[in-house]
Order: sequence, then structure tokens, then C-alpha cells
Amino acid sequence: MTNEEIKEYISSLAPAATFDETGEWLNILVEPTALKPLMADLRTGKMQMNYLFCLTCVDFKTHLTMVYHLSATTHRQSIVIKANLNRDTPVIETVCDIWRTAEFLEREVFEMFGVNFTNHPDLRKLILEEENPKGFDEKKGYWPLRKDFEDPINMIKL
Amino acid sequence: MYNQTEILKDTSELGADGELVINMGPQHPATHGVLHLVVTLNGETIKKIEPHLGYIHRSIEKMCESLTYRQFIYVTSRMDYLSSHINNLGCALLVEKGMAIEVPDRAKYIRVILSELTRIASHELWLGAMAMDLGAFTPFFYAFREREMITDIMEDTCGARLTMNYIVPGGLMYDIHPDFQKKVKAFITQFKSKVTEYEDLVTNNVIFQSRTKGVGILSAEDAISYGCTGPVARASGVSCDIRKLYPYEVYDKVEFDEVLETAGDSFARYIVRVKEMNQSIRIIEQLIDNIPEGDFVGKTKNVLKLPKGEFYTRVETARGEFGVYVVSEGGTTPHRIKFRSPGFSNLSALNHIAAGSKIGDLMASMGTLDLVIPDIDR
Amino acid sequence: MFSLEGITTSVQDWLFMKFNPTMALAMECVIVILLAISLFAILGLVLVLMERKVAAHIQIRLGPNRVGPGGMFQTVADTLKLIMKEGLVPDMADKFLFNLAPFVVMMVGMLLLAPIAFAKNFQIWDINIGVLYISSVSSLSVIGILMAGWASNNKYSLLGAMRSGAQIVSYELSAGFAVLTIVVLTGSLQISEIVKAQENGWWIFKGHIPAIIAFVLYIIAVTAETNRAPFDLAEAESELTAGFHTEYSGMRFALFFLAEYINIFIVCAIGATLFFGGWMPLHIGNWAAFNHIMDYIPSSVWFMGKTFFLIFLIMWFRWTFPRLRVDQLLNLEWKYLLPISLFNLLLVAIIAILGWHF
Amino acid sequence: MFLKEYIADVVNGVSSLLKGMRKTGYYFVHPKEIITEQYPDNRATLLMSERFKGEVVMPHDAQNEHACTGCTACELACPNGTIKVVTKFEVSPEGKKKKAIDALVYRLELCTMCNLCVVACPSDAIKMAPNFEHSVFDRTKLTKVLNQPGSKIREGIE
Repeated sequence: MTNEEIKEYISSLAPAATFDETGEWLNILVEPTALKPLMADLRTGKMQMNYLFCLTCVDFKTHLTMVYHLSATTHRQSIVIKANLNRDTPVIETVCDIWRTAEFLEREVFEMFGVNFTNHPDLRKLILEEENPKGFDEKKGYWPLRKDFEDPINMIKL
Repeated sequence: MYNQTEILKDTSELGADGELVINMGPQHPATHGVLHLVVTLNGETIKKIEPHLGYIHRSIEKMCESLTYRQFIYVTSRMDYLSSHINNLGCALLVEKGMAIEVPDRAKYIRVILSELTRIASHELWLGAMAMDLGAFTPFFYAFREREMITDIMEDTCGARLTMNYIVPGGLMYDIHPDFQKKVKAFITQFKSKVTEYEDLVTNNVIFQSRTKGVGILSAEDAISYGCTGPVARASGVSCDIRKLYPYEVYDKVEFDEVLETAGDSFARYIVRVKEMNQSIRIIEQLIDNIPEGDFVGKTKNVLKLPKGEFYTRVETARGEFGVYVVSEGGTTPHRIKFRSPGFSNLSALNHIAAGSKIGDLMASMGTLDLVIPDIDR
Repeated sequence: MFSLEGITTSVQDWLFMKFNPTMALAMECVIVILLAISLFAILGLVLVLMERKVAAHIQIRLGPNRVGPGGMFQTVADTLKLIMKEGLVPDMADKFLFNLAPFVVMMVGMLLLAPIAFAKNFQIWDINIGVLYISSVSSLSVIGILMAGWASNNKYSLLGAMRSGAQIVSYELSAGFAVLTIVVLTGSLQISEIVKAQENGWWIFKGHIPAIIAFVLYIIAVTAETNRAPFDLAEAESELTAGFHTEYSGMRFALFFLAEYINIFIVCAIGATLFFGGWMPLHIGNWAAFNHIMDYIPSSVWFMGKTFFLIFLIMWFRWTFPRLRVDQLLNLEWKYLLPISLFNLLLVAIIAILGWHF
Repeated sequence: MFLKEYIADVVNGVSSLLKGMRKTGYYFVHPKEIITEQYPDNRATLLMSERFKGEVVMPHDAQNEHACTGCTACELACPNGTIKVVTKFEVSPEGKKKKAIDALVYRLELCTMCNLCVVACPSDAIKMAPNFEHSVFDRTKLTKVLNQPGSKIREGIE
């Protein structure tokens, strides 16, 4: 499938999607609400994207971006799906019922960026302690990989 | 005297149906590090495994955000410390790809040879540790004898045995040791003569086979869905060798086979790794005499600045697909860096493959997943 | 010729000459107890060192080599360390049973010492049901292990103890059948009779293939019964950390450790008695000169040599094989060892009735 | 048929075990194969690879001169803040002011032996030494000043 065909196919599924071809792979930016149906179709439909090899989140200071790297073991074509999230109340639907690997990856993103995955079966902290450290500002949230995260004890500024 | 009810209450802090919850780890002989598994048992049968991670979490991704593109390579050695050279290679490849740095052929050849040596060293350690998990102590020492030769080669050439940090963007830090080729050839002869020992002691052993055959079966669909890569997925028949699919460095010039098994059980994973060692030897044999003369490092700018954008590279470590995802804002440090570590995805399949089997099978399943905890926690 | 028989006889004579019979008997008891305890201590030290050296050489290592010449006093140093260590008792443990368990395990080892013939006419108690006594007492060690596992109030310990229970109870059977083959061949349960029957050749040579099969079965079964690798499921350090003695430390742990080695010694001693003629020297048919030379080697040396050979065999197993899984362990017993030993016993019975053995 | 398989099972199993025992038995009776290194005893003969990265040192020649210009390239290259260059201004007899190092402080406890400082050094003033016996009882002893007291920069190095 060429990029044009993929674009066409995805536009038919998610009309609001925008595309970016500057990188190695085709980047598709979708609305968070439109993500789940699109993902489900990518997995089961024509594209057969059965391999989610990277799921992460990027903090752009103004917003968070969920990044899903998808590939297929049959035709080996990779695409990148992105969704911009509100930084204050980041909510997106889980994809762990489509790809099982997403369960752990989403838990990691949840504790590092504070993204809430709805319908996730077991959304708990995976790596960090269950309790936030004492004396920490609860209002700001304890999301270590966000850019404005400050830890006066453990972070050494060189 | 003692209070009977008190004792009963404590040994049965458990749910319904007489389930027994035991904490395997963070200090447990079989978890090889500080992995913490909460295992729910029904008698000897495992009902559920829940990994608790983070005992060795150093937030390497956050650290890398404040390191330059020359500096962040060394940190990746500390993730999967058994294939540190390949991790470094993945990061260097990303910088080279992003900045279009030309790497001399000599550096490429040496990088591949060292990568394969690292892979053998990692599999050797795994073989010993895996046999030890199943109760056979002796293969550990035999495997380490061969591994020692590799670490000696690494020490001579790279200056360190485990965390080499031999790769810089554009090539290598310095040229190989004059004895490098001789020592690698000596290692190949030694390895080939000793491979039968593992067959006698481990592979053909009836106890070992009965412990691993049909244990921890992972189907191909599940392997893909769980994002398993490397020997774990290849044992289930999923072709996922990055060296074949997306060749980097000189892997497209050498002949080797992607080892595929179809059974998907622990024994298949074992066989894949053992055969992979032989394939690595094959690659090294093809390259060792043909290292081209020339520079060992290409021309780079003093200060490396990745252009604005997103970059992703992947390499095949001993454990599977290692991916580096960098979001650059055009500065000297990455804006966000994400390491797709193979161990993390492989671990997520543990509950699936080990639930329903015995405690002894958990050791076989866990051992053949080849978990390296710093790689999982990062 | 050096003989232990002479020493015992003269000591007994002297005691009975000096004291009244009751007193003399009591003093003999004390001497035997002291000897048994010191034998235990020495055996523990020697066997632990031997195990470490055997393991080291198999694993292309040197093993202990710092304390004393060639590391000879390493175990002494280790024992000193263990004695000085604090013996912790877990908070919620059943203290009484927890403290009792190592002694129960040790006691079984001591009881088993009674009918063993260490040399010619050198035996604590030549009971006429010796073999029966051994097979019944040796299964008692499971009580100590279960006690330890339960009283520790640790889930790993409990799992280990339960495994050990299932294991010892089932392997008792094939060990018993292997012993029975020799009893059938000899026609006696008395240890001295069994040894005497092997004067003109050991049972392993005289008894044709069934005796060899019985010996193999016996070695496998006793390896399992003493919780040694590849059957060390009760400890299984990669699965259950240390199994039933996870919570033990200091001297109580040392007692478990010692008991393990004592049990190995005893089962090997019994194996040597049954299959290799105990203290009987190697005699080959009518090679009179050869047999005469063999007779010059003291009987105690013969006995110890055979026993240590079997101990080495068991250690060799441990450092070669992976561990079995718990269900495979029981499969091995019920599907392989037990049918084979039953069939073997039948074969031996036929041989014994028809008198086909030498 | 069943019996045949059963017996074959037993025979194959036992023979595979015997093969393994033959291998371990071989090593038991061949003490020449032992690979133990008796470390503190073999210190005199222990050969470390000359490239081994054990610690950063600054070679001084017979005149107690080193090659460090105090350019702080190593300090910038270090990912961990291991090296701190303290500079001073030396006044030469002709009255010219020249930058020179006062102290090159090296904190071994922070060093990861990544060799980046050595590569970065333009005048090859520092190098890695194959010394690995670093244990001390007091952590402050791990903070070292690499230039020897009274040393000065070698002539002709800019």
C-alpha cells in the first residue's frame, strides 16, 4: 500500500485526520475520541496492523501527544498514529483490548505522564510506588516524565 | 504457647478457594535481579502472575533529556547490560540517521562483529542461568568459560567488559586492538569444540527436555499481540529479526539464517537461542577476515544537533527488537526519548504463558523469556 | 592385621571385669553414643568438604582452598560461623515445633546408625530385622521436614515440606522393593547375614541383571528420599528459595545441613552393605592369591571405600542433572520405578527359587 | 507396542543422563581444565589490558609537566559532572597572562568510565589507566586532584 492509499483509507475512517510525511513513516494525527474506532479498524480491517511496537507519550509543554507506532507482520508497513491530549485532563481510550502489549505500556504512560486510559482493565502504577512521595504538591500531580516535573531531592542539575 | 488461629490467619492471607499468594522476589534466586512477581497459587498450580516493577528504575529516559547526543549513548549500556554494545549501536544509528553522518566501512564491520560477539556472550550467560534455574548448576560454569573469552576480547578492544561504550556517532571511539582478529578466531575454535558439551549436558538431557517441552506455550498470534520479539517470538514462528527485515550496518552483506521454530514452548525458545549462537559465529566468520582498511570514525561536527523532527531506529539485541524513539526540537539534547525495550514486552506475556502451570514451569518460562531487569525498568 | 573387632572386644572385657554388668552396659551405651555423635560431626565436616570439592572439580573450579592446606579446614570455619550466628525464630512461627524439627531430623539419622555394620563384627545392634528396621525408620525423617515447613509460618517452607512429604512417601516404595530383592536373594533380614551371604561375591555381581536393576532403582530412590538433586524439590532453591529450611539460621540450619549429609552417608552405607557386600573384601571366584591379598585390607576400609564411592555417585548426579518438576517426580516413581521394581522383584524371586544365582 | 515405547523411553532417558555424567566426569578427572583465577595471589602476574578503563589519570613527565591547558573540554564532555576544572591565570616572565589549571578535580565515585573526556581532550592530557582496585574506607578519598602539586604545563602546548 502506498502512502496515498493509506491516507485515503484512513480519511474514510476518520475524516478529521491530518497527515505528515516528513518523517520516516506516515504520521497520522487524529482526534482522541476518534482514536479507538480507527485503531480497531486498523487491526482487523484491510490494514491488518497486528503489531504495536511502540506506545508512548510526548510532553510538548502545551499539550501531550500520544504516539502509537504500528506495523504489520504480513506486509511490514509501519505507520504512526498520534493524538493530542489536553495537558490538564488527559483522557484517551485504551487500546489494550486490541493489542495485549498495550496494557503494560499504557500503565507506564499513566504513571509517567498522568494520561488516563478509559476502560483499561488494571490502571495502576507499574514502576513507581503506589503512594506519591511525602511532601509533594498533590495539586500538580506526580508525573515524572512531564517537562515541568521537579524533584528537589533526586534530580541533580548540572 | 502459641495461638493457633493467629498462625492460620497469617498463612492464609488469601482470597477464595484456598489460593496462596506468594511474593517471588524482589530477592529471589530465579528472578535474576530485582523483579517482583506476586504469584497466586492454588496448591502448586499458578493462577495469576502479577509483575511489580521499578526496583531498579533509574528513569533513563528522563536522564537522556539532559544529555547531549554524544553523551546519551553511554547510558544505554546500563539498560540491557548484557547487550550493551547493541544498545549503543542503536542509539548511534539514530544520531547518524538523523544527521546523515557517513560511517566508514571499517567501523561498520567492527560494529557488527562486536554486536554478534555480544549476542553470543548474552546467550551464553542466559544458557548458564537458565540451566541453573532448572537446577543444573554445572553448565553455568562451562558457559561462563566461553563467555569469559568474549569479555576478554571486549576488554582488549573496548576497554571494558560489560558496559563497553565503544561506539560514538560516526564510528568507533578508537581502532580495534592489534590482537583482535587472532583472539576472535581463537574464540570461534574454542566455541565450536565446546558446543557439544551443552548438547550433552543440557539439550539432550531427558530431564531438561521434559522440564521445557510443552511448557509455557506462546502462540504466534499472542506473540505478536504481546509485542514479543527476538528469540521469544521466533520460537513461536514469528519472523521478526530486524537484521533480516530492516538490515542495518553490513547485515545485508552477510549470509545467515533467521532461526525459526514453531512449537512456541520453552524448549523451542532454548533451541532458537542455541542455534542463534551458531548463526552469530557464522556472521563473525564471514566478516573477521574482511575488515576493510580505512578510518574507524567518520567526520562529524563537534556539536551534534539533530534536526527538528522525530526519529526511530531499531536494532536486534540479544533479547529482541530494541527501538529508540527521539523527538528533537533541533537542540543539542533530545526533547523526549523513548526506549522500546524488548524485555518489557516479553515480560508482559509472562502471565499469559505461565498461568495454569506449576511453579517449576514458571522457572522454565521465566528463564526462557530471558528477562534482564534493568532493561525492563529502564 | 588391624581390626576394630579386637578393640571392641578388649574394651568390653575390661568394662565387664571392672564393673558390675549393669554398670558396664550403661558405660558401653555412653561410649556408643559419644562415638556416634563424634562420627556425625566428623562425617558432616568431611562430607561437606567432599561435596564442595567434587562440585568444584566438576565445575572446573578449585573449590575451597584458603583455610588450611587445600581448604581442609573450611568446613570447620563454616561450622564455627554457624554456631556463632544468631538462630532467628520468625515472629509468628510455632516456636516449639520450629525448634524441635531439626532435632527430629537428626534423631532419625542417629537411629539409622544402629544396624549398620561398619567393619567385621563392628556393629552397634545386629537386630534380626535390620533391613525392615531401616526402611521403617528412614521414612520418619519426613515428619521432621513437615514439622519444619509447617512451623516456619512461611509459604515457601510449607510448599517445600508438602513436596517433601509426597516425595518421601512415594519413593519409600521403590527403595523398599529394591532392598527386598536382596532380602529375597539372601533369605534373611539381618544385616550380618546379608553381608555373610556375599562372602564369595557381592550381590551386584552374583545376582545377574536383576540385582543391577535393583541397585539402580535403589540409588535413584534414595537420592529422592534424601532430597538430593535432581530430586531436591523440597529445597529447590530456584523455586522455593530454600524450601523447608528457608527460615532456619545458625545452628538449627546447620543441623538440617548435617542431617542431609548423615542421611546420604547412611543410605549409601546400606546400599554398600546390600549390593557391595558391606565390609566384605572383593573376592573373585577361586583366585586364591588375589582373594588373600584383598583380605589384608582392613574391613573398615572396604566398607568406607564402598560407601564413599556411592556418596560420590550421588554427588555426581547432583552436579550434572537439572531438577525434576514435582509432577514428573511422582510420574517417575509411579509410572517407571514402581512397575520396574515390582517386575524386578518377581524376576529375583524366580531366580532365588530356582537357585540361578551364584 | 506400548511396552516397546516404554522400554525405548527408559533406555533413551538413561543414556542421555549417562552422556551428561560422562561430560562432568571428564572434567572431574581432568584438573588441568580448571579455570579458577586466584585473584589476590596472582596479582603480580595478572595482566590487565592496556586499554582497560579503570580511572582517569593525567600523565606527568620527568619534569613534572602535564599537557592540560585547562580548556574544560573534558568537563563539558562528561555526562555525570565527574570532572571539575579549576583554572587560574599564570603570569609568564615576559609579563604575558596565560590560562592554566589550578586543579583538575576528578570524582571517581561519579565516574562511569565512558571515556568521553579522553576522546574530547584536544591535547591528550588525560587518559584512562588500567587500575581497578579503587576501594577505600572513606568516600572523600575518591575525589582526586589529577595534576600533581607544583606541576606545570609542558612547553609548546596551546
